[in-house]
Amino acid sequence: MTEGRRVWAGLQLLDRQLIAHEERLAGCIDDLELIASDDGDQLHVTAILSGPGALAYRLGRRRFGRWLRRVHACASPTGDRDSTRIPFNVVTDIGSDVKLGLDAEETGSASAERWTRDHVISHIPGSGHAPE
Amino acid sequence: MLVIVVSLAVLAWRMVPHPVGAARTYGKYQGKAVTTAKSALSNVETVRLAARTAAAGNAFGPYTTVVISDAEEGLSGVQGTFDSIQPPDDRADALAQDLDALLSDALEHVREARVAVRRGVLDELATVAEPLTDDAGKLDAFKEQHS
Amino acid sequence: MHLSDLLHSQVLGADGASLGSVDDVRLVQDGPLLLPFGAAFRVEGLMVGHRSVGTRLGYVRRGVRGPWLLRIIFAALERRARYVPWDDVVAWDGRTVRVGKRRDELGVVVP
Amino acid sequence: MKKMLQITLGILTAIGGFVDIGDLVANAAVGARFRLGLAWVVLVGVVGIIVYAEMAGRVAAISGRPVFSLVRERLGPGFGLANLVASLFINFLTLSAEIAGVAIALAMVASVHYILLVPFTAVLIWIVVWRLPFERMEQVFGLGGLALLAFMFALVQFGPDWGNVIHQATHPSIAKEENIFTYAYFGIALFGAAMTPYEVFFFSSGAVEERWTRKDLALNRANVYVGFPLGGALSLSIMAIASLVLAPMHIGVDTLPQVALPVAVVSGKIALACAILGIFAATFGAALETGLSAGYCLGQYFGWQWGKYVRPREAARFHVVVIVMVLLGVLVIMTGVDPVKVTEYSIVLSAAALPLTYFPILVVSNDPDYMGDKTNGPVLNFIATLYLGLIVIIALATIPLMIITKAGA
Repeated sequence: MTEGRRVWAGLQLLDRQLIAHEERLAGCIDDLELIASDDGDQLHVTAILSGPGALAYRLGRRRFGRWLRRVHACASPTGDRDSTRIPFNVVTDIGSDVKLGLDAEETGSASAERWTRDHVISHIPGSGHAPE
Repeated sequence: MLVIVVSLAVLAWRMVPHPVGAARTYGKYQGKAVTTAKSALSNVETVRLAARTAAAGNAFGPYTTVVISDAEEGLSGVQGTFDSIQPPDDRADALAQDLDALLSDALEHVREARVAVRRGVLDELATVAEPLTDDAGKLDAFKEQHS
Repeated sequence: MHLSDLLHSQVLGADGASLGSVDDVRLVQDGPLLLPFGAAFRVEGLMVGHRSVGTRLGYVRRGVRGPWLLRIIFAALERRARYVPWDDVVAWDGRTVRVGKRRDELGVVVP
Repeated sequence: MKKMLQITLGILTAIGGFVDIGDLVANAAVGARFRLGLAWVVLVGVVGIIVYAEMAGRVAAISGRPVFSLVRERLGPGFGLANLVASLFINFLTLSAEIAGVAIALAMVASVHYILLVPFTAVLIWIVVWRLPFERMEQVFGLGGLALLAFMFALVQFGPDWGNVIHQATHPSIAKEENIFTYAYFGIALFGAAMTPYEVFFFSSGAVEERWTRKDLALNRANVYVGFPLGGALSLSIMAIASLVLAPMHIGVDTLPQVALPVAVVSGKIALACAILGIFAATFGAALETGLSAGYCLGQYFGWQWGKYVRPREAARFHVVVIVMVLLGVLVIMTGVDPVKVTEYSIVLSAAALPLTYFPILVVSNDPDYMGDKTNGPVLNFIATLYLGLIVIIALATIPLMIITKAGA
């Protein structure tokens, strides 16, 4: 990764599509985690936050966001209110989308996807057949 | 967002069938009568055209049936809506009777055409639908006279 | 801390006057190593203005080319914003960013 | 050679896929009511969809980003979400209308009331979404839609005085019993029918499904520059034949079967059968497109795995969304709402919602970050800006007009 390169977080990172192994779409960058350096006067981006929890937190300042957060809190099948934290070091490329060096299973909105798959889709015949 | 809320409201309002608001003056009532005659005419003419086409062997039964029964539904709907409007005065009353007579005749003849096409006797359809020519003429005259 | 906390924070100048809110955050990749990714992104500065659709388009920051009319309008909006180098930030409590300079001492946003 | 074949196929698909229940109803109704007084609007709409779809297709091919990812990236999650809700709602109306259209098309040959056919229709739609590969799906129904050429055939066979037709179309005038508001309202309906957002969601998502790259830009141009205008010509012939056969008899188009009546009158059984087949294919294809578009929009906003290029179990939420949407559509139609009304609302609101998705695409297609050297040229940008102005004005005018004209009543 090119050292010293500059990006505008809002413009080039936030809301971008995450791509996991095998070109799987794996949620969006809903927020970024900032950690202060030891001396406390610098902020570093240490992780990508992805998933309904993070999106709800970000929209939380608006009425709708609070609503979304409540919905997510009760609707969240696995009961996890919090979003997935993806350590920044697994990022392999930043372009019009952001590529990650891990499986879609391990990322942001995976839990809801898994739940839908296991409880709904996989019960329908043909769900495992390749379309082509 | 606002657009959606408003349009939702408009939509809900328009999609549920509701009687046309009462007409307070003769003029208003006459206006509604003309609109009614217009859409009635449209349905009658549809049936005539469909009947002629089917009789000429240019359309098959199922299609003709659908077109004609749609028109029948439309026509009775139009009549129902018109009857639901209170005539404001005696003149309007007379007007209502004239138009209602026309509508009832038309509906009767459309029904006959529908029965014929359901029986599948497409070649007779032209003769069965013949009276509709007269109905169409009258509706058209009514429309012209009152607008 | 979340980036979105910073993004929505109010910004006060040295004279206590409001400069608006944080519209975007500029990152530079020169932080501690996060292998295999590389150096971490560090907050280098803030784009401070009055949140508007324009701030999401990047006519100035990313040199979006056209169309002419939109470029005129949104570049103008973007230039109303000020750029605050992180070194000029005195404090950030998660809601308010205090800057050690006044508006007129701050530059405009550059690519 | 293979490339040529692919491009030809693409064009044919675009022609057939261009027309949906909105175009069928709007063009026939307007033709019967205003003759060719609004034909020019179809041209304006077709140019609009060309500009919009070309940009969306190019962005998808170059950056791999479909419409709704861009909506969120450029407008932010808040406004993007409002946008998502609006688009889903309109998309849902369109889907319902298309489902009704398919059922009605079947009813025209089965002589069963269409309501009874709606559930069956929905199952068919779902099976295709579930099983048929994307490209096959697009081709089957696109090519099937070509049967609508029966309308063009009937028009030619009718042999109107073309000079007069051209004159009518080029000298629009408002009939005495109409007023400027209804004229404008139906103008918007026609425009919305030609320039429907879901067509672009589907087009750009389809480009991603088919893994377009910069090598496919030629295909993109062919579809858009050749396919869409021919689709527009098809719409115009539906309008023209209605204006020639129905308008003189004071017949207004209130139902889908009436749309095909002129074809039967002029060209007989076979042509009628083709027209009905065409209506079936066009509405079925559009039902698939709108159903999938719902999944595309949601999936792209939230970043879910979406699309038919993976196994259903690998895009679980996407498929659930499609299923739920189709079921809701069935419910709406089963309540017995007038499908033609639903269609009219869907296209009018489509026109109203256009700026929401058009604007981000216009900006991104100028953004070197996404597009590299394939950003818009100055001419395209000029036209695209004019259209931005136009659709904003339309968006502002729609709701007031809807209320003034009692939705064109």
